[in-house]
Amino acid sequence: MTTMTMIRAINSALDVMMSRDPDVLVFGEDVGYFGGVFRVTEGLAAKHGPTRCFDTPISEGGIIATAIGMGAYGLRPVAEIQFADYILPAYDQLVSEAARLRYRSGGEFWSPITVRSPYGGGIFGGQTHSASPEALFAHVCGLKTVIPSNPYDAKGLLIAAIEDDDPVIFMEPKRIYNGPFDGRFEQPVSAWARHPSSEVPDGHYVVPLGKAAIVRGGEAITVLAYGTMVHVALAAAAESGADAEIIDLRSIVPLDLDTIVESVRKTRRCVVVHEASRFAGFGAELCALVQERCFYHLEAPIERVCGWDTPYPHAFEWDYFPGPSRVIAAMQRALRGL
Amino acid sequence: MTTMTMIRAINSALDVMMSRDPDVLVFGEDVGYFGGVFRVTEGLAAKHGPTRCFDTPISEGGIIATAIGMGAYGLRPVAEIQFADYILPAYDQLVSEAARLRYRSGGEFWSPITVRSPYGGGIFGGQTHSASPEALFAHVCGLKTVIPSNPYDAKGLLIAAIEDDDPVIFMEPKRIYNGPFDGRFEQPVSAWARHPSSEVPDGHYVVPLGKAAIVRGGEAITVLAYGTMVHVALAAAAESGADAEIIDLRSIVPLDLDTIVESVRKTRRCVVVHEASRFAGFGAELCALVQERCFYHLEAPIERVCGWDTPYPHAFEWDYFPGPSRVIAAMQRALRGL
Amino acid sequence: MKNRQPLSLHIPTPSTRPGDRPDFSHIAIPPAGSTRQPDVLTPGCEMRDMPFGLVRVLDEAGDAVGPWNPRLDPETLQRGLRAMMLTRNFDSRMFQAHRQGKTSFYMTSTGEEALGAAPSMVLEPDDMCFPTYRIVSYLMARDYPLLDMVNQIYSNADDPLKGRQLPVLYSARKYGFYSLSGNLGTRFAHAVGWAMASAYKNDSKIAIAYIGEGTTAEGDFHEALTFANVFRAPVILCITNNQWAISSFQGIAGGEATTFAARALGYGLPGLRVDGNDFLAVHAATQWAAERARSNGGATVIEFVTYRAGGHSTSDDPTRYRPADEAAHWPLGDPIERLKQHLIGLGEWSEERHQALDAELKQAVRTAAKQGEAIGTLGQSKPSPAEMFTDVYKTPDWRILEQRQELGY
Amino acid sequence: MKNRQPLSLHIPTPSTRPGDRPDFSHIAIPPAGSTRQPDVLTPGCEMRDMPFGLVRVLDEAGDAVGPWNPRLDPETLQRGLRAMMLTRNFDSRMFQAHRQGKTSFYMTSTGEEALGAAPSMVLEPDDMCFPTYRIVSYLMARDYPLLDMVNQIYSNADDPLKGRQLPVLYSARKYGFYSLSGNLGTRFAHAVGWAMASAYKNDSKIAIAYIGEGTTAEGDFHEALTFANVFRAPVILCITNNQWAISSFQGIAGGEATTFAARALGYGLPGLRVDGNDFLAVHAATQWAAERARSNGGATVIEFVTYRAGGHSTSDDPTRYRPADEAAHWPLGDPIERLKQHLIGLGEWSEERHQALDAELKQAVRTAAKQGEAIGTLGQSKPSPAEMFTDVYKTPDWRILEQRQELGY
Ligand SMILES: Cc1ncc(C[n+]2csc(CCOP(=O)(O)OP(=O)(O)O)c2C)c(N)n1
Ligand SMILES: Cc1ncc(C[n+]2csc(CCOP(=O)(O)OP(=O)(O)O)c2C)c(N)n1
Ligand SMILES: [Mg+2]
Ligand SMILES: [Mg+2]
Repeated sequence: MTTMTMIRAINSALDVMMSRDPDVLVFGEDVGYFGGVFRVTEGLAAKHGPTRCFDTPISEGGIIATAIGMGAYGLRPVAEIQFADYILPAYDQLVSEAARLRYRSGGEFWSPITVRSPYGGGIFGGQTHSASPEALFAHVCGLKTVIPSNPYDAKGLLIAAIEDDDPVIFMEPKRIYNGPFDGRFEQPVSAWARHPSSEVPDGHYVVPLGKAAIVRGGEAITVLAYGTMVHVALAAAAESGADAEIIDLRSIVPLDLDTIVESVRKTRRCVVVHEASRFAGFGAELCALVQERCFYHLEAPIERVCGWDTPYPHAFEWDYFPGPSRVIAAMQRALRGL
Repeated sequence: MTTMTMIRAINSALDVMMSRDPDVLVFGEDVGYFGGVFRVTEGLAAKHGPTRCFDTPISEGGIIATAIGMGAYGLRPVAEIQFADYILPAYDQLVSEAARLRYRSGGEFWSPITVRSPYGGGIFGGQTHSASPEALFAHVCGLKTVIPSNPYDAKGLLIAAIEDDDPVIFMEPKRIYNGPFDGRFEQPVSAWARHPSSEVPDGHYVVPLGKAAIVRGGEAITVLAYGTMVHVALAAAAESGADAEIIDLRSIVPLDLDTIVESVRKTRRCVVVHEASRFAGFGAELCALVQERCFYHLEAPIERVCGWDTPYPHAFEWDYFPGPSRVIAAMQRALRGL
Repeated sequence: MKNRQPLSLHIPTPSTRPGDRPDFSHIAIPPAGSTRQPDVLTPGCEMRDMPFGLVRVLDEAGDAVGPWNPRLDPETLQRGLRAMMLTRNFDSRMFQAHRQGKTSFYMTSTGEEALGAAPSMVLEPDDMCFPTYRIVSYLMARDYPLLDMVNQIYSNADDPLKGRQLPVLYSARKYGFYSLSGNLGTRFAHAVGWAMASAYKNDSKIAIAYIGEGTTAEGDFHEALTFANVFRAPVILCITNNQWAISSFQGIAGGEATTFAARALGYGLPGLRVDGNDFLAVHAATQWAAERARSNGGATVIEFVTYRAGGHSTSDDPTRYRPADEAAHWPLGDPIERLKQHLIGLGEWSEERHQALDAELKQAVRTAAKQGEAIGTLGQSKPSPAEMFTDVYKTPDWRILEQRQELGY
Repeated sequence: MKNRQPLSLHIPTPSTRPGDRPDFSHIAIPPAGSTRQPDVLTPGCEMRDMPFGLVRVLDEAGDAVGPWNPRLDPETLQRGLRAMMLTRNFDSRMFQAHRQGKTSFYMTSTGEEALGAAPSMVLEPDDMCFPTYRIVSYLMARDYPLLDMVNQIYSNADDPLKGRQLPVLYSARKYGFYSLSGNLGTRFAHAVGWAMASAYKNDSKIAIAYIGEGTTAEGDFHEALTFANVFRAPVILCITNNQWAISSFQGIAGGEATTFAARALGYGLPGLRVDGNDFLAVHAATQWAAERARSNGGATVIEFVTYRAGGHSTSDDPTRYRPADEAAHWPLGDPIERLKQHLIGLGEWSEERHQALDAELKQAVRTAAKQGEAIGTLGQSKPSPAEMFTDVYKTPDWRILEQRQELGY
């Protein structure tokens, strides 16, 4: 066990997998000698050699396309896209190729690739360094989408993703790379070291894809969250004193529907939280499923707390970011009903 | 007034706008001399000249990027993407550029472009000629998405789209280009000529974006649909005898929420229908909104009838396509409740 | 600025349209044997002339001449001829089958049969081909079972792709043939990644990829060449310039200003321009590029100059946009006819043997077609709809299980 | 296949790393004046040598020599010098402001000031520049108000972009400067579309676009060149090869095998390779390309060979990946220093005038910065959050109105 930040934990997952499996290789913009703009791949090129962790041209489409080709050959490539905002030039490759290769070839070829990318806001990155595009992946059958909220999960989920034989989008909430952040931006930054899930095994372990975690038990209301918003939801519950059950989805595809349904049937109220803009966001699917499966248990409309339906604007970081006060307000509406 | 198919009506909209406004031009793969693989642009190059309707390289990204540049210059380009499946190479241009240009430039530049594209299944096009990607556009603030279901609307909505100063994705349900199709594939194909909305004015008129149409009044249940599925929903209502109110959304962004809410508050039951695969599809947003705004009126869970969460497979056209029997089953579930 | 002259927008236009006399005078065709053959490990910067030549081996008399003559033995030539003739016979039968309503769609490769056949014979079984839909001759040269193809085209119960794909979008891993898709261009850089993987593993396998001249305009093309250059991937990147992309001529793809082989120059890669209707030239160029790749010399771009003699697909009617008799005027002739004449000239073939082989192949195709029809044509037979739900993921999640159940399978 | 040798994967590596002695011997630098100047309407196929030359005007002694000498009058040269010096002063002040916590981010263009300044003086007010984030000197040469820039960088209440953009991602339509974005490469083909629109309207306006050498690997680059070629768009497509893309050297973008100017060859376009630290060469090359475009000759690709003397951005520490003193060894020198020496050599400038101008500019920047700070730095002042909801659409729909209300504005 070592105390790790998210960055260390993700680095450790890559290191463990590169050590265990010669078919695992890591590439992307600035990930080689330099170790990545967020230092996630630091030391990997030096340790494992320049052909196992290297820089690529600035061409997200080319990165994913070559990764798919490598996957078809039999490797397990782990590609980094420097910011989730820049996945879109590769979106066609992900949707039309990675997601469908197994299906359309009748199982002859498949795409065991992992695409890591820092996502989300909270760092004054403006509209091109704050994107949360998870809904765009969730709608695409054939892709899996994983979003950890702490170092322990990050490492275990990333190992599971790399070992998975389907294409996995691994979204890293960059705002919590170096410490948990609960949306209370006026408060001093806290460190992972003080968080229990920063205790991370040094070796190989797996957190399975498709299993949510109940990070706080409660009876009065269910809050569904992932990534940074797990911490925001926890802060909102603590601050408001609401008896909230908070579920960290961990992967949105596959989705742990059982855990969600069980909780909402118990609490009868539900709030869905994400950073991405609201309209047709992943929260909509959660609402649709919850009302479908828990209709007769629900006592109030399911509330959504999300980014606004605008781009993410630089000066308005904290007006845009769905912080604890907006979650509290939503919980209160849901608890009140009507 | 002339009796027109969808194709004729769309062609007429382009012709009318090219005649009225020298800044309107039309381009895309095979749209020039040849008139488009679905013949939608037939005759336009001959009538308006080769620089006003022309073929482009096979490069959807380049088509949309140059359209954005032309829009910034002051033109009103209408770009065709040959199949909606092939919009994805241009997705980054639509999301990162067209949708945000006005916002990020503080209103200095904007993108008055229209992107036309045939979409949807029902033609044995297999997984790469049947896509319904509307959810991918709906989630992107800054884009508008329009989907007509008949010749009259198609022409009026397309004229509205071209005159609109924001980027509009204009999705054309190709299965009903030449005649309404209600999903009963065993029955003889019917012609637009027998459908009232094939009576189309020859000149300029507008169907405003953001106004849904109640295509069938009813008291017992509300069905939300667009494109081809409007006809499927009508067939399902007729066949089952259900007293269904069927709403043709016509544009999903902007969405006519008032009409939806008013109807569901009246009928207290709701079925959402689309061809796109279900998970995180646009139907999820409709469910989320309806439960949010009509929670205390609803008597049963909102049902979704959608494409399966698989690619669209060639041999299984009619197993995949959400036809009337699946809509009927969903209506019955919703009418029954529990 | 004073007195600026008005600009005008250039729209490329083909030299002829329906009703006009076909004209191919814009295509530069140097005589067979006139284009030099550099050593396979020549640096890219010393081969900048190659994209403007034309690698040709068969001269007007049908003799093999010049430095690119691959000196193939008659048996190899006969195998190549057979693969091309089989392709043409199969195409014509399946085109008919579509017209008879037996399937939804078909695409022929008439006139382009050399482009898959020769490389298929150059590459090894464990190399990988990343084809376009017009490279079926690659499979034909490897004796892929015709019945499997027919079943795929009919999407019937025995379709190896389980009813999921449009006709002709084959996948045949065991034959070194990567999964096709309807999206143009998206697999071109897969080949580069696959080749990089071979190099990464210190294996010796190489890849070959194809793209239509029209599709070179996609960003995917550039990404593939960029990665191929930067990482010196052992891959052969082929542009099949058949003059047309559905209804748009090669000028719309950028062919007015330079050759497609010249695209290689921007990446420091060798760019060969090759007579695509000359089986020997196609073979020799592929062999050269394969040797370069296998010697760690990296990628080669090849433009095959050819002509799409048929319509784009069964959905197309080319007489709407080009002279009906254009194919007959194509200056590089027919690849089957040219190889046949060459073999006859060598004394290794005859009209009689040709006709006998043609009849044999027609019969083989007929048999396969009939067998496929016995299993069923589109709509008459299909795999179980349960197959709609498998292979989306390796292991289905609850969504897929529920939906499958809802459909009743 | 028997005895196939194992392949290996090539990973490009820069010649030097931190601790090593800087080495630029891989960069071919012919003497000033040695590269020919073709007539502006020369067909692309007759200029295939140009990407391998280097357009240089200022020789080692600071004299203007050779066919590309634009023979500018001293006043023009002084204006250019001023724009470059203003840029450098502004950069250094704003870099400091970031270090003092006044904003979230900043990017300098130190060493690359000629690339915007000279073209800005060549192009007309109604032409349009599609810049990268390192082309601020284009605005500086047009006297864009410094205070507006400072306000944008601080995202304060007077920010012309209403608090929406990262620092330096300006938009300045009235100055012929298109809206920037953080997404690399996506505007390159907008310039082509804009230029096509001008040609379509039979106007006479042209466009200039910039892209980093690293970003040429994006598909957008290829799409832009393809459309520019096919439709002969009146546009100048500039590649700023400053040797680095964050931490990756130009070899990772494809610069090992050939020049970036050579990319033009694949499209039949002229490709000029130009000394980017030579104001006169940059001016002359831009002038040549502008004349070609205005004469309906279509697009030109220009590679400006330069060096990113500073870090990539305020988030970067270049000593982690390149020798700390690499900038000092850059063989093409400093553009400000070189133009200054040239002017002094002409007798039109002096150390004293230089220092006086520098002091004046420093003061102007200081004044603007202070004024901006008085309005407020990031977080201390901002536009009304209501601005978050405007301009998403021309007219907001109910979602935006409701959300704005929910936030209380
Ligand atoms: C991404 C994408 N865009 C458009 C199409 C529609 N389309 C199918 S084939 C074709 C023409 C391709 O021409 P070319 O690349 O020259 O290949 P050829 O058919 O001549 O072999 C087009 C435009 C497609 N399938 N995929
Ligand atoms: C599409 C996209 N991918 C990646 C990035 C991250 N990024 C920002 S700048 C940069 C390097 C750009 O290098 P180059 O094009 O050479 O321009 P330079 O900074 O040297 O002027 C990268 C990778 C981005 N902003 N956009
Ligand atoms: Mg072609
Ligand atoms: Mg650079």
